[in-house]
Amino acid sequence: MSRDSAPGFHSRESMQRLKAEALPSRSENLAPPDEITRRDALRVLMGASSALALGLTGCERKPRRQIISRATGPEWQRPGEAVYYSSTWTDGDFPYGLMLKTVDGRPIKIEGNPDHPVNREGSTVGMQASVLSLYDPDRLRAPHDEMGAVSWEAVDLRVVEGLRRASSVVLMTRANLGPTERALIGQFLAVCPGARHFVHETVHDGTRRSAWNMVYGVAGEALPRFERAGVIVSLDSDFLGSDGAVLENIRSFAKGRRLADAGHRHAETNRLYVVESAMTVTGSNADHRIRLRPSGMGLVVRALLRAVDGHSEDLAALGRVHGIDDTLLKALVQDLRANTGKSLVVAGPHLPGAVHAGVALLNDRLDAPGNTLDWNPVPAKMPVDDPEEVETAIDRGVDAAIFLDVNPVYDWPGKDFANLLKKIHLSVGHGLHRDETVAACSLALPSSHNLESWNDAEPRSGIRTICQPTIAPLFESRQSIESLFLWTQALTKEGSPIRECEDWHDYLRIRWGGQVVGAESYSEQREQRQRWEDVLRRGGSFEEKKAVPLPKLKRGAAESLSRVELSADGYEVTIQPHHAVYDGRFANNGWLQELPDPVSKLVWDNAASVSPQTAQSLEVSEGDMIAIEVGDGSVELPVLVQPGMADGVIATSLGFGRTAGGQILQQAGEGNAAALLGRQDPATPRLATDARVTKTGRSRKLVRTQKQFSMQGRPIVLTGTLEEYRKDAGFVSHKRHMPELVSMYQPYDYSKGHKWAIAIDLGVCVGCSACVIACQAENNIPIVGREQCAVGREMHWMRIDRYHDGDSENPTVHQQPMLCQQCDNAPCESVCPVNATTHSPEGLNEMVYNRCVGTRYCSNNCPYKVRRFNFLRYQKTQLRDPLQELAFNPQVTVREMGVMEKCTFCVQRITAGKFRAKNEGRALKDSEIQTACQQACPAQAIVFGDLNDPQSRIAKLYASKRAFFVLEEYNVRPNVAYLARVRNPNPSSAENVSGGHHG
Amino acid sequence: MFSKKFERRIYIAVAAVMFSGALGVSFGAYVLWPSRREAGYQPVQPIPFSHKLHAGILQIDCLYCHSGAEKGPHALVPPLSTCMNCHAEVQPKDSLGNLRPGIDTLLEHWENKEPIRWNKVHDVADFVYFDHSRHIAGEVTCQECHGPVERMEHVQRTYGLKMSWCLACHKQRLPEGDPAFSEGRTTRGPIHCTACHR
Amino acid sequence: MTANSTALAPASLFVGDVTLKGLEDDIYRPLESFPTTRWWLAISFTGALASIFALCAGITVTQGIGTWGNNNPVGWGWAIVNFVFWVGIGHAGTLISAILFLFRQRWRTGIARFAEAMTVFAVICAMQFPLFHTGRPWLAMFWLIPYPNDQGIYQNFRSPLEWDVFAVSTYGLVSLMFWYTGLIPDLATARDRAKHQFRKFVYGVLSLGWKGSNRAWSHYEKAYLLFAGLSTPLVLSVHSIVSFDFAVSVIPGWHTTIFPPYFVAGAIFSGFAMVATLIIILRKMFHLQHLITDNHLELMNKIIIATSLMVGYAYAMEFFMAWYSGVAYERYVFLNRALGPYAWAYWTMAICNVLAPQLLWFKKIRRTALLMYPVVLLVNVGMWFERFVIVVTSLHRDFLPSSWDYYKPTLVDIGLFVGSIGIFLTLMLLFCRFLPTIAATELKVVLAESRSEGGHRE
Amino acid sequence: MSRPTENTVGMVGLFDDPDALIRAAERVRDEGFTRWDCHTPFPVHGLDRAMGLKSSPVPTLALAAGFVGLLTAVALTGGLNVIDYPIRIAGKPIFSWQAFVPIYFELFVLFAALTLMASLFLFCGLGRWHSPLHDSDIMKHVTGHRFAIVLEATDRCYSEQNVRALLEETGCRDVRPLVEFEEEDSGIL
Repeated sequence: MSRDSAPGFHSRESMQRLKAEALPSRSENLAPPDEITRRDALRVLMGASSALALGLTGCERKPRRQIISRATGPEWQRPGEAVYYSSTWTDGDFPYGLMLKTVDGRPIKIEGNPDHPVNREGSTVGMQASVLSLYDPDRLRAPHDEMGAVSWEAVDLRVVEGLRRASSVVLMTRANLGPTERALIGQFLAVCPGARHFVHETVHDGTRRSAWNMVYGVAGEALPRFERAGVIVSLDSDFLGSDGAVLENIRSFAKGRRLADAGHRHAETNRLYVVESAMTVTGSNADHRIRLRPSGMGLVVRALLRAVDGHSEDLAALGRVHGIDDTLLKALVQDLRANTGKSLVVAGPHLPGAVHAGVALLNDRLDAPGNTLDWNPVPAKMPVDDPEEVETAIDRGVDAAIFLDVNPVYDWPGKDFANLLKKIHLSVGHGLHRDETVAACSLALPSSHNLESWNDAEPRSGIRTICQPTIAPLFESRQSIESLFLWTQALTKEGSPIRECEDWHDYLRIRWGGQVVGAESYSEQREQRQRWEDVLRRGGSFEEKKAVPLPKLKRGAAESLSRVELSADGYEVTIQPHHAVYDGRFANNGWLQELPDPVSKLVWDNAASVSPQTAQSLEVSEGDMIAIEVGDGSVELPVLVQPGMADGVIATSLGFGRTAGGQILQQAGEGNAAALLGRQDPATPRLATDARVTKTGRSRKLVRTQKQFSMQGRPIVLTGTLEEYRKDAGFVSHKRHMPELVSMYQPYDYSKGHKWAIAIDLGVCVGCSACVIACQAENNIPIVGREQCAVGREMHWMRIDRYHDGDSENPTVHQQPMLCQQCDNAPCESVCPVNATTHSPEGLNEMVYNRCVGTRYCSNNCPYKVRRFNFLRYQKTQLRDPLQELAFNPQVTVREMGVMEKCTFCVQRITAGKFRAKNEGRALKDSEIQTACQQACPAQAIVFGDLNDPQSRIAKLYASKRAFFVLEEYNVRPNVAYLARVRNPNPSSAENVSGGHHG
Repeated sequence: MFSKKFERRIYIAVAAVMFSGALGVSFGAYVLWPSRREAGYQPVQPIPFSHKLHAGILQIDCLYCHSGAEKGPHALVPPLSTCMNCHAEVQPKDSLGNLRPGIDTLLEHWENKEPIRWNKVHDVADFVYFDHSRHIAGEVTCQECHGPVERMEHVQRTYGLKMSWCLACHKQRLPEGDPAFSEGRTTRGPIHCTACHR
Repeated sequence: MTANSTALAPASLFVGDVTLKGLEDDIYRPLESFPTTRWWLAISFTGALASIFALCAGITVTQGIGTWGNNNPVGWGWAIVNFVFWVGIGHAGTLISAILFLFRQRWRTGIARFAEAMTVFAVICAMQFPLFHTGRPWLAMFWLIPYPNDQGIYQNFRSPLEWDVFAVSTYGLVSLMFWYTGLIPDLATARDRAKHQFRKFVYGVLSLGWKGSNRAWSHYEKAYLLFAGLSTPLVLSVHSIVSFDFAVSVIPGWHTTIFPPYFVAGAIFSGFAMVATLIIILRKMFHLQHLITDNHLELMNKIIIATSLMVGYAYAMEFFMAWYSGVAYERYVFLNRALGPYAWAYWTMAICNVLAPQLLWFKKIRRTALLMYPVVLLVNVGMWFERFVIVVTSLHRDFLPSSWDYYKPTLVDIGLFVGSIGIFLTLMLLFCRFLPTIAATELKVVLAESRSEGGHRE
Repeated sequence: MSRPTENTVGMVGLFDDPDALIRAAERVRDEGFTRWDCHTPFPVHGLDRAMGLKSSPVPTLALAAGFVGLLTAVALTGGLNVIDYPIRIAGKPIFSWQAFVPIYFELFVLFAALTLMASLFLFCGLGRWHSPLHDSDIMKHVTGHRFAIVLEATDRCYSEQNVRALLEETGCRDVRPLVEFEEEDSGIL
């Protein structure tokens, strides 16, 4: 039963046991939460709010409660105790592995599955926020037809009848489909002769995939191996933000950046050159960043290609045309040549095929294949179909159309899809919400959520994961693929194997070999069952396979493709998925809407990001609306002035301008960038190079959670270059003046017991913000809405501070996760009149919500401004439905109006970990307790631990010479150490900017 | 106008106000004092379960039924299946040969697989994160907080379970050389805030 | 003889021929006549203003501090500005009474009673704000006070807010007792002057049976002197402690050792300005120019100039210390005050508090009620802005630029401030109508002295 | 209503001039009267000595009360923050007396001031409304602008003729008997 485990996973033993007891079937043990759990969920400060003098509770005793004892309790589940399940995230752009924490039968927190080779424990913001969508009260709750609610039986009857009669059927799905789903669709197409399957997705790398297809001759995708690369060149590829398997990219990129003090004289890190049009997360982490319009990317590739071969004259031309400093380019070329076999070039999926062909040639020339580039023959996403094909099919006449969790009415990159829908006799919309498409269909069918569903995925060869439900459907919903399964079953002749399957779950299980029809001997059955349970426990099967080598490059095809020129005669527009709401599918998720954009810190809104110079030439300032026209599509968006943008480029996100599907999205910004998709060239749908831009005269106030991006010359984020680091690992001491720290008082002795601390390696933190949402999910942090954000009252306990430095047009970016520093001499503590914030003997700055009267003095006196105040009844406003209470972590008090709150280092996890170790009579192991932010961080930049354990990771990081504390000179003795970022600019480049300022 | 009588009236009035005020405050404080109010709570339960019989006379270990107490925060009221471990066999009848009322109800619930709704006797505010397992491990007897349950026919709350009451025990100083000293703790229980609140 | 000593001579504190009887009649006239229509109009107006306070406080308590403009870096806004403003005003009364009493400044008698009343009312207004500014006032009103409870947890006596609880409530109570002690003989006079039985009864009860017995006077005078002696350090301590709310913190612009004396000087400054603002109206309305003379005004104006210079010195010294400390955060805060987004508030403050009072160097202006009136009004405004500048500009841009933000008040904020002015003025109007606004008994002593002085001169 | 009875309980001499009062007081003091008093609209300088009054115990009481307040503050802060529930705050010592000084000071002042107020009740006859002075119009003169000396009939040296003569001797032109109207007592209320 025991198996290998990555070191340092939270409650390894108990989880193994719990995973082993994963749900045998959907019907058992998945009862909706009963009243015990409801009460447990509601750790609201009710008592305190009514407790007046003497702690009285008015005239009545406090409400009496009941204990409900079940007839038979499941032995493996004790009330209030967490049970973990492995699953897969099928909702997002990549099927990452999930580890779901459930309490009393309700999922409350999502982590990455540590066994999953792609994402490990890391998680994205979307994954973290998925649990909120599960309990979204705006979900479609029952099947509806044109007249109103109907039963599933009636729906099935009507659909099957419709499909039987139909001569032409359109089935539209997302691209991210598991192998079993694909198999079922195959069966459906087989039994429904007139049916065609279309894959619709606005965020896809179709352009790049077809280019690869042409130059490599095989379908599949190239897998960059950043951890093996010494020099990385990104051409408009936001591989740390939105391009590819981001969690894997961040982890492997961080691997190449991590430094240990031992041997600092010969320390090596990778070097990242980013040539990009918009300011992205990747660009924020660049060692050298070149601003360039997307239309220039082809030139750059070709120039680099020639320069690597020794013909550097094109570089100078590039400098002339695009104003790029060619000394930097020359240094880059030198770097690439010196690092042959250790360098890697990647290009963004929105760029035209010519760039990808050029990149393939360049990588080939740099000996990347096999070294820094592998091949994945089974991409997680199916290729997307040409929208025109769909339009033609519908124009020709379609009798029935089935839309499974897609929203073409909202984001169709072509004709008005609502009009197309009207031509279809029977349209079936299956979705989580009554979104634009579902609302326009004749049948509106509620989909089950990811966490209520059975599914599987195969994102890489050798990695097959399972998605299992952790709660019975909260509503009368059905998994969309299950609907398709039932309809396929009904259309299939008696006696075929699919008829034998009880349901979709059964179908899936059989395909996984968990149950062979017509079971054989008892031992065989047991073995099958064992195997299936093993899959459920682990979350899939992860075979160690040798990497698939890159197919041989067809040079001729690549060279001819790479020579295709891109015209550019206007503003250039790039359209990217939103960092949080993605393509709009998560638009009704408050956590995601309120998550500050990692680059602009914008919340609740979409914007047209432009460079300061472009803004000047357009005569607009932040918030002014501009109309962007590409071909026959146009959108109106507020301007956001973003330093680092290439001049003449407008960057915007998908996912806004949703009109139906919930109440949260009504607050969000308008302006649906999907209207611009593919308007110039359907081959590069997310790129336009001839956009027209006009000022409209209207304006909309953009809400940003950070307004100042200048560090004001203060020593807040300290950085150095690799050269400085090699000379002196303790270079931070030269970066600022540190007075001798004297105190009137004898400090407390923290040498006994535990002393908790966090270290954050700024060298590997990319600023993805997964920690922010993880913290929100773990600690019951409310959203406050757009209006409250606008007055500066966002509640995030953890934020990513961002500072710009150097060239104001192309700044160097410094990012710093900022959370409560748990100061030993905490200024907040001494000013609280009621002892609501105090210090624990383990070095934690404690905040007792039920004692807090809300003077806000602590927040004023906090030098880091990490305390958050409940100015209004945020929880109440957020809780439109008691259902949402189920998302609460019962281990954390829900704060009421008038109460201060802040990061506690996840004290509930600390307590739980300590108690577990004590109950088991052993010492606490290092890394046994992880904070939520640490667990979510794909770069493993955050380390929590006990400083009194000299062997712990945290103690070693604290001993690092790169460690510094923010505002250390104030002698508040923080317990969050930051490890200075070591940038690795090319020493031979002119633009050798070192960050960090003195005085 | 300001006669002696007037003066006397004022004195009496002032004295009366002060006296009744003092009386009111002290009486109010006495009556409303939370631990006093909370103590003695004894709700009627759906089954007249006798702890005196089970825990006292039959000497069934507390943890036999309240099995969660050792393992986690909640002590747990057992599921009916635990009752049925014995009561599948033990079904006392009265002189007329009818099942005793409590047993009757138990069997009825068991037949219908219907949960029983017990009235919670010992309850603390939601922002108190009490953990049974740590107290059991710390050799706090059940009776220290729950009173002599084994002598109670029907369970009632002996103590108010208010913070000052908790602290009274937590604050007890440990003798020098106690193992807890190596953890930096000098009192019987932790007295910092996040020990119970978070 | 210098002008000053002339001004301080008892005889100079009256205009014209004032007799004991006439003086008493003049002081008690408002109490003994039916309120004028003007008074009724005035009190209905201020009462309406006061009800705005109740409304806005109700909104705040039920809906939360979110109805105010406070946000994350700026945890304290108008409420604390108003608190410090009112406490500051509340200092003039006790100061005039106590300190001037100890220094045997005879001219205090003309304005002391009025100033003391102002103190009590201003402290009442001030006390509203710390309570309503808490997120959960229904708990704060209990949990800030140490009393036996069942929670086992008490107050943190290291917190300046807890010091405030003690300081402001002590100050309020002591000021009230001091004021009332002074009132007792005057209330007895009112009782004995009363024609109507009911009036006689009310004043009789309020004067607690005062009979002017010399055995009582003997203790009374000692007690009064001691009240003055206690109030003097108290008045200094209270505003020092209020300034500790800021000085004890770590926030640049707050963490300054100059704050206690600077706040005390500011409090005296604003207090005198407010006394002047109101007493000029009072003496006009109740025809008391011969008792509250231009001499009184001039002396107050001199104190206003003096304290204005002190405050101005503090402003300059803050800048100097910020520069001299070499701490970048400190330097930034002060540059930001003068040049940042709140520069308008800073310069309003500087002009009102430092420049405007310089006009009072001119004797003509000092002695002419109409000319000095705009100056003292501006000082009131300026001192409010001083607190605004201290509270808001320090908070809105502190250490980490990432958390910087801008603060704007809401209608509720404004309503609470306007409402508190309403409460203050309502109480003031009631006071003018029902209690002797000038310490008649003490003035009689001064009059007697001036007579004997005059007698000597003749 | 019961009929009031009229009793003469003393003799009052009214003066227009405080100096005359002082002279009269000196006489009365020297005559050995004990149950007598002067009533003035404002404190008259020199009258205390003229009446032979001892210096007031009020300052001593107030000082003592101030120290009680100080001790209370020490006990309050120390008892609650140090002994009862020592909580670590901001790295400051548990007994951070420096931070408690404002409380010490405030309670010192508060206790002293409350004692002052209480001593006014105790020593100045506050809260004793009833007086025969009210029954005639003597009090009206006294709180206005005249000065009175009152000799009580219960004094050992008192006899109506004696006293009247004595007062007139000191130059008092307005000597009146002090009359008390006594309503018949009927029960406590």
